[in-house]
Amino acid sequence: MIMTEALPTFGLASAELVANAPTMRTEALSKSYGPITVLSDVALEILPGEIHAVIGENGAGKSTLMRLLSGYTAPSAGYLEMSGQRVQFDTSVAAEAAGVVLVHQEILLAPDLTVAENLFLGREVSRGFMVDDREMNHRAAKVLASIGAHCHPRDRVDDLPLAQRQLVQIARALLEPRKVVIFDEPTAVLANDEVAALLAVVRGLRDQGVAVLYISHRLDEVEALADRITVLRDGRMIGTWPAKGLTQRDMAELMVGRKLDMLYPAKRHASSAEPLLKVENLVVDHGAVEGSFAVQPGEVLGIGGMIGSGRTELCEGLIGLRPSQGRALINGKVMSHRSVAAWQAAGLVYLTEDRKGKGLLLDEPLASNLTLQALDTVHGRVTLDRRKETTALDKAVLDYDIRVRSVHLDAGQLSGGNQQKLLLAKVMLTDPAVVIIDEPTRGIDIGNKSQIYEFIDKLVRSGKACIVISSELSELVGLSDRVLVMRGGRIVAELTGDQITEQNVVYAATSGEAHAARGTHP
Amino acid sequence: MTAAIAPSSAGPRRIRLADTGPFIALALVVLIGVLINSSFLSGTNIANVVTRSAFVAIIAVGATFVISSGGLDLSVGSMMAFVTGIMIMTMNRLEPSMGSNAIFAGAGIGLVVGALCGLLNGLIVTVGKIEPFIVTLGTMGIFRALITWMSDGGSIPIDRALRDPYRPVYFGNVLGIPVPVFLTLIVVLIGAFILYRTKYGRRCMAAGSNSDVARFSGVSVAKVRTMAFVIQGLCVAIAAICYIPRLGAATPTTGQLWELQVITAVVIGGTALRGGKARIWGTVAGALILEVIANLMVLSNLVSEYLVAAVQGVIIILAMLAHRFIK
Amino acid sequence: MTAAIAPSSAGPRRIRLADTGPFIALALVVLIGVLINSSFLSGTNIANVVTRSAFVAIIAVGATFVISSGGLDLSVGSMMAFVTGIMIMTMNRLEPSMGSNAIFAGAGIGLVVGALCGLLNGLIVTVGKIEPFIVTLGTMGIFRALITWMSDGGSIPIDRALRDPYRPVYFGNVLGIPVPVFLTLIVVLIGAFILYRTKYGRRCMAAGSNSDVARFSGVSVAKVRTMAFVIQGLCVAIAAICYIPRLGAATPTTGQLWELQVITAVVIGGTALRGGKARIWGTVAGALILEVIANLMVLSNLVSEYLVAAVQGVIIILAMLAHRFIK
Amino acid sequence: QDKKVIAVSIPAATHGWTGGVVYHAEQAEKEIEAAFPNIDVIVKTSPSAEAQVSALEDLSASQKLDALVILPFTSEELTGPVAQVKANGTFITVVDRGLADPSIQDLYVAGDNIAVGANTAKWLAEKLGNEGKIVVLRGIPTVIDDERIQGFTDVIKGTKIEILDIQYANWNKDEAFTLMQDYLAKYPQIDAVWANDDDMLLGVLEAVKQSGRTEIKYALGGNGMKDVVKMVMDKDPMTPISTPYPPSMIKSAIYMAAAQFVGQAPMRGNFKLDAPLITPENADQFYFPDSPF
Ligand SMILES: Nc1ncnc2c1ncn2[C@@H]1O[C@H](COP(=O)(O)OP(=O)(O)OP(=O)(O)O)[C@@H](O)[C@H]1O
Ligand SMILES: Nc1ncnc2c1ncn2[C@@H]1O[C@H](COP(=O)(O)OP(=O)(O)OP(=O)(O)O)[C@@H](O)[C@H]1O
Ligand SMILES: [Mg+2]
Ligand SMILES: [Mg+2]
Repeated sequence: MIMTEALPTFGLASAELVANAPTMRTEALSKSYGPITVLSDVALEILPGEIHAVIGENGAGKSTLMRLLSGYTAPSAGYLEMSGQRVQFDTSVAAEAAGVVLVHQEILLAPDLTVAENLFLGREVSRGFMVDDREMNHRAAKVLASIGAHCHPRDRVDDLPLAQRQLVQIARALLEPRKVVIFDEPTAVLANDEVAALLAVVRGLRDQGVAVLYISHRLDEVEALADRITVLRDGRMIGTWPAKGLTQRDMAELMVGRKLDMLYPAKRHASSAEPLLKVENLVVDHGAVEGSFAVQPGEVLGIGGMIGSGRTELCEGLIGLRPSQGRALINGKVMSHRSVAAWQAAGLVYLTEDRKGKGLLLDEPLASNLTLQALDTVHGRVTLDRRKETTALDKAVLDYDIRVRSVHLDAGQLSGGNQQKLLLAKVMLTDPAVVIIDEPTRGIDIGNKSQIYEFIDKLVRSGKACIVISSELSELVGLSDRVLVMRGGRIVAELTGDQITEQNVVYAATSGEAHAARGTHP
Repeated sequence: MTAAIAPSSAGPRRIRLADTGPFIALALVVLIGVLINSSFLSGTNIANVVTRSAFVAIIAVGATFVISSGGLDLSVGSMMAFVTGIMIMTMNRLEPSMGSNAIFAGAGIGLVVGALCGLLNGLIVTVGKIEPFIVTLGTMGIFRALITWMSDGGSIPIDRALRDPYRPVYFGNVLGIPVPVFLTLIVVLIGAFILYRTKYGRRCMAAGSNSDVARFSGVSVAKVRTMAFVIQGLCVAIAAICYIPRLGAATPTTGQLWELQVITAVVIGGTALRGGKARIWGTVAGALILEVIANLMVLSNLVSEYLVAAVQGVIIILAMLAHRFIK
Repeated sequence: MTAAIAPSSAGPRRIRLADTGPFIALALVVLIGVLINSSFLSGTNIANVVTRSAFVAIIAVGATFVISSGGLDLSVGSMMAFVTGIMIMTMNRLEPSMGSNAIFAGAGIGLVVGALCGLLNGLIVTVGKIEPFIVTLGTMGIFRALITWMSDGGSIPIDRALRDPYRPVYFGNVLGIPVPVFLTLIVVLIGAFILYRTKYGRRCMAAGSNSDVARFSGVSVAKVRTMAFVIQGLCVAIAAICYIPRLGAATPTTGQLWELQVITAVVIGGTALRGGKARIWGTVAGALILEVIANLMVLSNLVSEYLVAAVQGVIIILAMLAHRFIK
Repeated sequence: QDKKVIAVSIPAATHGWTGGVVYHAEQAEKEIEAAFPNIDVIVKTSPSAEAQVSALEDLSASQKLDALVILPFTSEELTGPVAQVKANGTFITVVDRGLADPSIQDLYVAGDNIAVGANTAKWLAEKLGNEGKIVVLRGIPTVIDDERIQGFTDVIKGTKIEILDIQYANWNKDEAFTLMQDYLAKYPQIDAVWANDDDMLLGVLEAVKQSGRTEIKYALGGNGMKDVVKMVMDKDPMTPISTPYPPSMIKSAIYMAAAQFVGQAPMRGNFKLDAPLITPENADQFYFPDSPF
């Protein structure tokens, strides 16, 4: 049962009555992993009926804090209070019983189970001995619909694209009435309209008196949504402010602790050179997705569209990771055999959107992750050269600003954003001429975002090319010299120059018929 | 969930093509059988083969639980021998006082002992946190040694007086179906019910699919896995109950290498060894496939007796390949 | 990566406590050995035990590759018998013309055949996309049948004339070290080098750890896995080379159940069965543990001969438990 | 006074007959140690040839062996290792299967597997009037099995009896039952069955009984298992004979080896155990109800 139905109207009234008593409070909360202190002395107050945003740079400790609040990890010092009572959550289940639920930054679902089975795992509805699948599927379908997810309760999670999985996670949190709902970067892999639907859901929760904690690196979202904002920096709490007085720029500066300029790099002039990469009549997954396109040297080509429009599939098909047919040329040469390795040798690499499932080996150290795709670069005469590997890691840590307290950690122990940077570093180590980046700044903080934009800019200005798939419209618009918009597995529009606006992208992505008037598709 | 289970009323159930694999493979080997020897399809032969496959099928139902919950049990063959030994000894001891009722008492004891053996495996795996492979390899040695010791290396025959009353449990019929086949059906139906229709089944799958997720959802992975081993033990005991009347004795060779057959049946049936997926009807098909292939080896005249195992291996691999390409 | 491999110059290497497990377990069983029988520590006994463990250790090095890359090979024992058979037949055939050089020719053929057997396993697994468990269970039957057929169910003894020149390969010494131990060391060092120092090793780990990540990183998972099976085949052939002079014949029972010992050694050594982790020195410790336990069973007189397997099982489980609790 | 050590190395109890061997060896150990305090008998079982070689190494590394009684897994493979034990001055008694180099064995108590097969075949041929159709079940591919089958088929070749089929059932009752069911399904007419071991015979009989087929005149085994000897005593029409291959031969061998340490003259040479037919007339000589086999 989701909130809207579960709580009668007096929920609102009572929320207002106790508006000043925090739903949850932390006292001197700290967390260390061995000698590494990740969080210290956090005193956070969350009020009922508020959306409380927590922002901070990558690795600031946001996710760690949320895990402490929701029973996934135990604090090293300090404690929690709920409604004035000191509480201790030994497990996430205990926290959920007390009404606190966390939507993880990373996907945490059982891949072999269906959507509904995942939603109800551990709290199955049963009739007598039997689980009541009909009821569960029914309720699952309702929650899914309420957050705008298009997957079916009977779909196996493993078969779903990343964004749908994220929505399933969110649905799981909203299945029952809650006192505190924590969203850890729920929108990082969602496209615009899904984001809009989610924001509506979040506001709905607030209006019912639920305390919402919301983490996002998309400051526009934070600005639009938050009632109060808490800033974390290097594991310390800088303070809590009412959202009203804060602009996005203020937020960014509080996070980073210095002045920031948040501009996108200037657009580049389209060159008339031969295309670096040319894709003709690519047909992926037996026709589910098709497309033809080309990228010039010195160009950032954006690909926009809604979730499930087939952007990821198109690129995975191109690179040989999905069954596909069609012709592709790089530097004028036809690729006869399309495999990741062959493409890499020819100068094209693809960076996946699914860093946890397809990008990084979470149980392996940073160095072996970094060099996995470009082992040649750290190869000595006979063996892998550990020294070169260390040097490469040091350089990547500097270049990509990977915040890591020890280079001996496993990749899975990095914060989400830092994992993303590591993944970027890993792919760039292959020194590609063309790079396809699927969601380049997924979970990356505002300070580093501009760094990554500059990085892409520098790359293409040196005569290379970059294809950016992004669900963040401002990023797509700000970064790209040309934008392709996909809908239903087809490229439905090509936008250039002044045509590249958020409205046009959204328009093409949702009602492609009219695109011809606006974009000129080759 | 397989398509073979009673379809739910809630919306269309999707039948995955992949799940039909084991049945296609079964059809293929049966077809080969028909081509090779006309007596393959004779009533007696089919009845023999199906009845024989009951043991492996029943044990494999338990193995489906263990494997799908993320475990593995190599000890089933030895456990079977051990449980058989205990049951026969109990029956023989009770026969003077209880007459044929000793059979029921013995069967009851067998179920308890089977469950305890499974519990032992389960606890060492979950509480001791040791790879199931190692644990059950260890207990495989232990059970095998115990039956050897109990029988002094010889055999533990069942009392003559019990043979006749007990005989129908293997050789008899219920509604025209051989008793072991009937029992298998019941076990499979209960197994399918538990796996696909109860909370426990769900949690089994979750524990095997991603144990972290299961834990965070409040599923006690250790309990679920231990329980799967107990179910395995019960299945072994049930197989033992209908095994005894067949040859009337437990020996140190009883159930030897059955663990491999059982695991093969489960895997051929479509259950993944890494856990998280259970195809209980596929498991039954797998057990039948193995038994049919063995039967074919004897019925055909093409193969030197030395090469039987080779041809058997080739057929299993070919059947798997075939169903992959048909897909 | 284990700490035992030459430390890299780049920064401090962390020794994970967990990785010392197998060595602690080994120390424990050795300690038990000393307590049970004073002659356990005698030079000859230790030399015997260590030399004998060479076969399993060498094969287990190959298994470490297969398992860590996400595969499993149940066929090693039969493959060993088959390769041994082929080698002896080759040597016997060539002896009249080549004299003792036939040994080298035979060994060469053995390596080629071993690699081909591994290639066969690997290709069926990767190209046919069938669970390695099923494939290698199939080829296990195939190899076993082939050796039975080659030997007509009897045995294939090596030519008398070759016995003496070949003898030192098992019974001789190099620099005071028994030849099989020396060979094992070389195989392990090469194995460790490949696993920890080469591109292939990295890719192996990646393929076993998360095959999607590996694929997305341009690793050909199929090639890597196939190669691991080929390495396994080569290791089997090397083990066969130093096995022949010890027993002088191949029979249908040669190498029977070695697959279980090999996998046990690998798992005890700390390599996870689900792949992605390889502890090659741990594997060696695992092989030694198994051999020491078997040796203890012979040296001690405490246990009824029927119960040897039980005690062996108990000790393995206890050793695993002990190192878990010491941690 | 130093104890004399007699080591006994035998296969592990993996099926009925080897189980009997272990039983008799342990009996001999108990009796001899009780009777002669200056003798220490050590019985060690091994599950494979490889393990048996290891056991020999272990036994001789940890103590001086005055005598070794060995029932080798295979002749070829154990010859070298036993020769090495002998090199330390150990008295070698070999049981059942001779070594490839007979000069190593001081005392050889030989079973005659060829005779087991041949005698059964002769009897059967005579009873069937030199014609008919039979099926055969083999054991585990080892020397014993090979020799029995060889002895049997050599005799049958001289008759008009047709061997319809011959397959392995691994000396396993279950597998024999299954195999016999399949033989019955495959061949409409079978005059006799030979399972080269009594364990398998029991499975065969059960399958025949289930099938209700009446044309099968004889189902024979071999090895002298007590249950089968009992059937012979009771004049079972289908199994009127068996062939002894008594696992107790290991006990005799241990006694013979012990003899030389208790003052008697050392025994050397070959003692071949015959494989006479067990018939209802002489069956009580072969019936040991207390033996597990
Ligand atoms: N198990 C662990 N062992 C050691 N360090 C850890 C572990 N888990 C997290 N950390 C460290 O804790 C720090 C905070 O991580 P956290 O995930 O809370 O950051 P975050 O604020 O959520 O960042 P992001 O915005 O990138 O998600 C990071 O430096 C991370 O490396
Ligand atoms: N493994 C899969 N099995 C079945 N359908 C899939 C699978 N992966 C993707 N799809 C379907 O293919 C279509 C395209 O998905 P894709 O992930 O390529 O979209 P996208 O535009 O990249 O969206 P996003 O940016 O959210 O990933 C969707 O309809 C999706 O449901
Ligand atoms: Mg985070
Ligand atoms: Mg995508």
